[in-house]
Amino acid sequence: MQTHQAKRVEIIIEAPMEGRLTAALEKAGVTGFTVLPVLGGSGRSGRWTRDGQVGRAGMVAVICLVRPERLDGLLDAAFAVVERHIGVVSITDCAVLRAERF
Amino acid sequence: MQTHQAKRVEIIIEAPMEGRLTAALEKAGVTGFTVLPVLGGSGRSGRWTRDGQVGRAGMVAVICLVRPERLDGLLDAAFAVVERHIGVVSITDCAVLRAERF
Amino acid sequence: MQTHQAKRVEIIIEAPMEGRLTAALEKAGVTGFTVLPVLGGSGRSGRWTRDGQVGRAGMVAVICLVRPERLDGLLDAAFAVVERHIGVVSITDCAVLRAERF
Amino acid sequence: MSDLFRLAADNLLSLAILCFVLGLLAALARSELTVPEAAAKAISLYLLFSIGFKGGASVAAHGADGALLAALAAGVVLSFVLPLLAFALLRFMTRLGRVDAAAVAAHYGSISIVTFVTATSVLVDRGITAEGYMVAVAAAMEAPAIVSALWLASRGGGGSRMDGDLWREILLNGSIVLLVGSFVIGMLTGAEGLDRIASFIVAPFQGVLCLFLLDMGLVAGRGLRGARGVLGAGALCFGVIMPPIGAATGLAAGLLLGLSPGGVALLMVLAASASYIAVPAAMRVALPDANPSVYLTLSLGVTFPFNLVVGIPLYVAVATALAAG
Amino acid sequence: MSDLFRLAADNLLSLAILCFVLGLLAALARSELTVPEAAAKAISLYLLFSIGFKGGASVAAHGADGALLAALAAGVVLSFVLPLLAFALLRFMTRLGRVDAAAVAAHYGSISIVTFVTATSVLVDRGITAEGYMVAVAAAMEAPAIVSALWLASRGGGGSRMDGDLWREILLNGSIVLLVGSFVIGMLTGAEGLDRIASFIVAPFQGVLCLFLLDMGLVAGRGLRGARGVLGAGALCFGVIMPPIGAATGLAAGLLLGLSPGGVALLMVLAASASYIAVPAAMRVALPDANPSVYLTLSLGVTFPFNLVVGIPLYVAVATALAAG
Amino acid sequence: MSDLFRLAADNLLSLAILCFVLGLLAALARSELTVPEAAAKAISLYLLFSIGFKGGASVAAHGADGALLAALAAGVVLSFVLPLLAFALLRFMTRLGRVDAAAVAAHYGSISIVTFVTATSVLVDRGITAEGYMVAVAAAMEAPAIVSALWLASRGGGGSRMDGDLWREILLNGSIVLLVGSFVIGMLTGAEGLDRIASFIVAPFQGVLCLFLLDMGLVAGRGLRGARGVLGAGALCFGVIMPPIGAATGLAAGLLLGLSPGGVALLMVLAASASYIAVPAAMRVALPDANPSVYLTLSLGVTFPFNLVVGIPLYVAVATALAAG
Ligand SMILES: Nc1ncnc2c1ncn2[C@@H]1O[C@H](COP(=O)(O)O)[C@@H](O)[C@H]1O
Ligand SMILES: Nc1ncnc2c1ncn2[C@@H]1O[C@H](COP(=O)(O)O)[C@@H](O)[C@H]1O
Ligand SMILES: Nc1ncnc2c1ncn2[C@@H]1O[C@H](COP(=O)(O)O)[C@@H](O)[C@H]1O
Ligand code: NA
Ligand code: NA
Ligand code: NA
Repeated sequence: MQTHQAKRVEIIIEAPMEGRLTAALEKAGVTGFTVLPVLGGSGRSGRWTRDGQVGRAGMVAVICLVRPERLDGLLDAAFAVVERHIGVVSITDCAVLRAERF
Repeated sequence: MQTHQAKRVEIIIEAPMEGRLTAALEKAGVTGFTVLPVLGGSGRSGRWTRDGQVGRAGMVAVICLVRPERLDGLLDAAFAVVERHIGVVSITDCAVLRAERF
Repeated sequence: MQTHQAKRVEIIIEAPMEGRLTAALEKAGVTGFTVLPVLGGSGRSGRWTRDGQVGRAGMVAVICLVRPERLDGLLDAAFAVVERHIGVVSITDCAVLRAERF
Repeated sequence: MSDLFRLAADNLLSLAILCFVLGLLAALARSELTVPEAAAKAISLYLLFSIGFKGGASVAAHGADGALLAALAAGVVLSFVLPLLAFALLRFMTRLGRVDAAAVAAHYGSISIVTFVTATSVLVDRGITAEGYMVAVAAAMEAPAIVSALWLASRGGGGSRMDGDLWREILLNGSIVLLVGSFVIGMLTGAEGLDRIASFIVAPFQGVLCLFLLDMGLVAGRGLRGARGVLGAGALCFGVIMPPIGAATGLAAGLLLGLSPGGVALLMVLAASASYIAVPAAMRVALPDANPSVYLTLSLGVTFPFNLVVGIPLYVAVATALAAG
Repeated sequence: MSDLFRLAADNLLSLAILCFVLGLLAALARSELTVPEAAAKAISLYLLFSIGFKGGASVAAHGADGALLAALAAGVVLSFVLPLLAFALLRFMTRLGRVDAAAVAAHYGSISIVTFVTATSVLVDRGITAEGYMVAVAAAMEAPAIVSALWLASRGGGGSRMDGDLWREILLNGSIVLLVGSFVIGMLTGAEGLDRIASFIVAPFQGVLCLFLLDMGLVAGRGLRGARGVLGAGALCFGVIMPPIGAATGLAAGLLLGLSPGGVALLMVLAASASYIAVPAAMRVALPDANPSVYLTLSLGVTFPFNLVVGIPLYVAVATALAAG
Repeated sequence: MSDLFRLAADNLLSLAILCFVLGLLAALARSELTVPEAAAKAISLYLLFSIGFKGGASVAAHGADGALLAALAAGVVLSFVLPLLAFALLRFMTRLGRVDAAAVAAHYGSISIVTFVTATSVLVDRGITAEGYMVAVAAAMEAPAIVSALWLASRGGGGSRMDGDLWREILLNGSIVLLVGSFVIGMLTGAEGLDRIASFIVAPFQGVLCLFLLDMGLVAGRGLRGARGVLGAGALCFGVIMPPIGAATGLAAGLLLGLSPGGVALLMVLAASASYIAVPAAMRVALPDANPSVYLTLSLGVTFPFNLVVGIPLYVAVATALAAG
């Protein structure tokens, strides 16, 4: 099956920043992303869990598949939002089917 | 620790197709997969979110770890299901512990 | 944008073992991890789904981003916990922003 | 002040509409007010269980015999036929292609259980009784429309995928199973059963319905925001013209069957309403090339509010006028 | 028609059974009807809080003194001893290995809170009173069985992992904490407290229980579908023979304690029922080599329905016959 | 025995406190008892809808005219001013930096809706009436404090990010929209509307509140466990000194406005309470450098329990003494 090189960027970020992050991604020309729920985690700001919370507490994971040439624009956009916020960004090489979608 | 090469395939697909996709995977000899919930996302068919939905709306992420030699069978099976549906497929190189499981 | 090599370890494990796994990770010097919910899956112990369950049934996905030199310690710690339990471990090469966090 | 305002609110329907409108406005204003998915699903399970059970208990009390079967048959026929009507209208009024038109048609042949539940509550509120088995008719009308629509799509080579799995999914979809199941339980346990759980399924019912309509407003509003420009003027027109047409067929069938005024009103509501849960899922599987924005926006964003605000009072008024008890 | 049907439904139990059966059939027919996990958990929290509180309030009203302690002690002893009995039976009747048999035995020594809740509702329904502190006995019986079972497993070198964390998890598991906590709150606030929240924890209780049993049926049905062939004939037999044996020990203990007929019935139910929430989680941690399909299928797919349909009416009948108030 | 215990429980507040304490203890003992996120959110939606609706219906019944506007204005002023007071105190009593102090100050200028809801229930329980529009005042007090706090932070170059999106998020946050929306619906539909859904929003209200307080205890306890050592003695002191100071300003305002004793008590509660839902989310966006452990622990782990146990009875006592009806 024909596959194409791409990058998988995974951004774990505070839920209240989700809207700003995805807006920035769209502005940077990212055509698609997927948001996964996060149950809990641990990092420099300590341990947390989603159970029983009411507000827009917690974090979400935003996954973007992009063509390699779009990566830098995406990272700049994401970084500008994430910079001062709790969260992590990781980038993996991947292959995708149907490259015309990215 | 002894690790083994494998492929991690991530398929993001409409929830109503989940059963058909996993059935096709099983038919293609895929011995295991994991289904993650998806909160929302954006793509060619626009933005969506799971909040407040009632039906089997939305999407799920299906993750399969397979031996490299099984990849093509898996992709063929997945593609046959995904082809006409909303969704994306990405493949990453990975290493796994306990290769006998895959 | 400046990125740094790292490893992304994804451990899918039974929910009742989550606390033990994360405790072991912390002991092994892992400074951060993220826990994602899992809806269902299939493996050697058969098919399962989270729907309608009440207890701490089901599985979770624990994701750790670590510096490459920490990987072995992490895998040893994780393996000791996962060994006799239902679950899978995969490792991917990745790049991260803000390496000082890992 | 209060007197003037209260004019708007002389009945349950106003309350229901206000809750829907609150949700709609909140979503259109991009408030982050949301109902968790699990809560919305739980509420819909509650509504289905409750309405099914009460229908069954009412049949146990008043009997049903042949009338039940006749009404079921009428419902099935309506559900088969309405998509043909809708499809013809759509091809005439809009620029939708065959597949999209067939998908939309499936929604209008099938039914919206929330519209039905709201209408039931409005009847209770006004003291109008209806046949308890109308809930079984509702269940019977969910699926046949899908068959008609897939036939319409396939005539143009639309390549619908109708396999055994899909049949099972459609016929055993959650709402049909729960409606029919609780209807049967209600029939088996009758008034005694109802008594035992009335403080759960009767007393809080209208309040729960209001919260659910709030969520429907939120979902509809978010859908409308995302789908701006998806519907042309023709499609919008269809969304408000098809319900009264459907209601007219329901009226005819109801009068033929000799239903009570309440029963006629409910059959009109069923025929007039458009599915937004079961059929969309079936369409994603069977007609993946149809654009979901079109049918969801029409069903949830146009026809549902139309039926809530204009339709239900209209259908009830017509039914009570014509079907003299 | 309705008369004939209604014979089946002269009591709450029929209603409860019907709801369970609906879920079971839906799952076996592979309907996609599901209750969201969060909703199922919320309902179980509600049931635990309600049953605990009502038990405590009843103790506040009628007093408890030494009888409470004696009943607690009896419950703990039963929970310790029943796994030994179950283990012996399992090794005799089935081909299960030591570890699997120990894991199953743990479930039968512990209790199923839903079976208990259903039995309580049945007693209320029939106007039979029971000691309020039976809910505390239920909490006390959750954990000891696990200790016995781990001892059984370790005798064969099964290498169970019993660390401090596991102790804490077992003793402070959600249902024990909530049951005991709300029991204490009920005891402290008494009838006045109960009055204040009765329209929440008393009035809708039976209806909520019915919905929960529907979910239990769905989960049990999906489990049975996935576990076809996991249980041999011997294990199936065990699943229906062990409950009456357990009930007999509960009967003996109840008569010795001089409990009321209702209390005896509840102690029988506790001894007869098998855990399907707390113990499975503990077994996954402590006996990872035991096959979860075996114990879950037995507990939820065989013994739970057996107790619901046959057990509860049997135990109540025996208890009221022998424990003349 | 029961007599002695029941002394503790002569009112609803004791019941509410006991539920909170149960959750707190369970979390501190690291029990795995948890309320699913979706259930907690659904309960909070219920409480907001219910309290808003009842407030609106009460205004429809008793009228409001100018008094409503005056109270709204007073609330807005309090919400703007209280953060300045809190900020000064924090800089004096603690070693918190400007940004952290400003973030904490925002929480104390804003309000905690659960504290308000509990106080309302306590008033109902004691038969003390209050102005229905106090719920609108509660909504009006949510946001202004954020503005003051961002101004305080920016004076030191804290670089807060106050953009249009943030404005919308703050002003249209879920709880404001639902409170105001259901208040308006309650006003429009009046007593008739309330009647229709009273068995949903009135009868079970106190029980649902108890379950929610259990969850609050769990969340607070987990927060305290994770935040050990985050708060110095000064901050802890602030957490119990600020509420009475806030209450005093609320008292003054309430007396000036000529509110009923119940209304004065509620305004005191609003001024004394600290936000733990809306403001934390806003702070994460606007003041990302502020440490969330500090403000969440203070608000939810210190001030909320203080108000529940000491504050509410104190404020009600003072209000009924001074605001002779
Ligand atoms: N090394 C890591 N691997 C995976 N997730 C992480 C890691 N570090 C932080 N996170 C996630 O990011 C959140 C915030 O991290 P921090 O800003 O370090 O507190 C944590 O709660 C985790 O969910
Ligand atoms: N580039 C992408 N990266 C990650 N997820 C994507 C991407 N494109 C699409 N998706 C996901 O797939 C769904 C359907 O995509 P589409 O068919 O393009 O509308 C979206 O709602 C996203 O959840
Ligand atoms: N090859 C695989 N790829 C992805 N997930 C897997 C795989 N094998 C097992 N899993 C996950 O791990 C769980 C337990 O696997 P097992 O121990 O093989 O039953 C399954 O239910 C899946 O969620
Ligand atoms: Na219709
Ligand atoms: Na037992
Ligand atoms: Na305040």
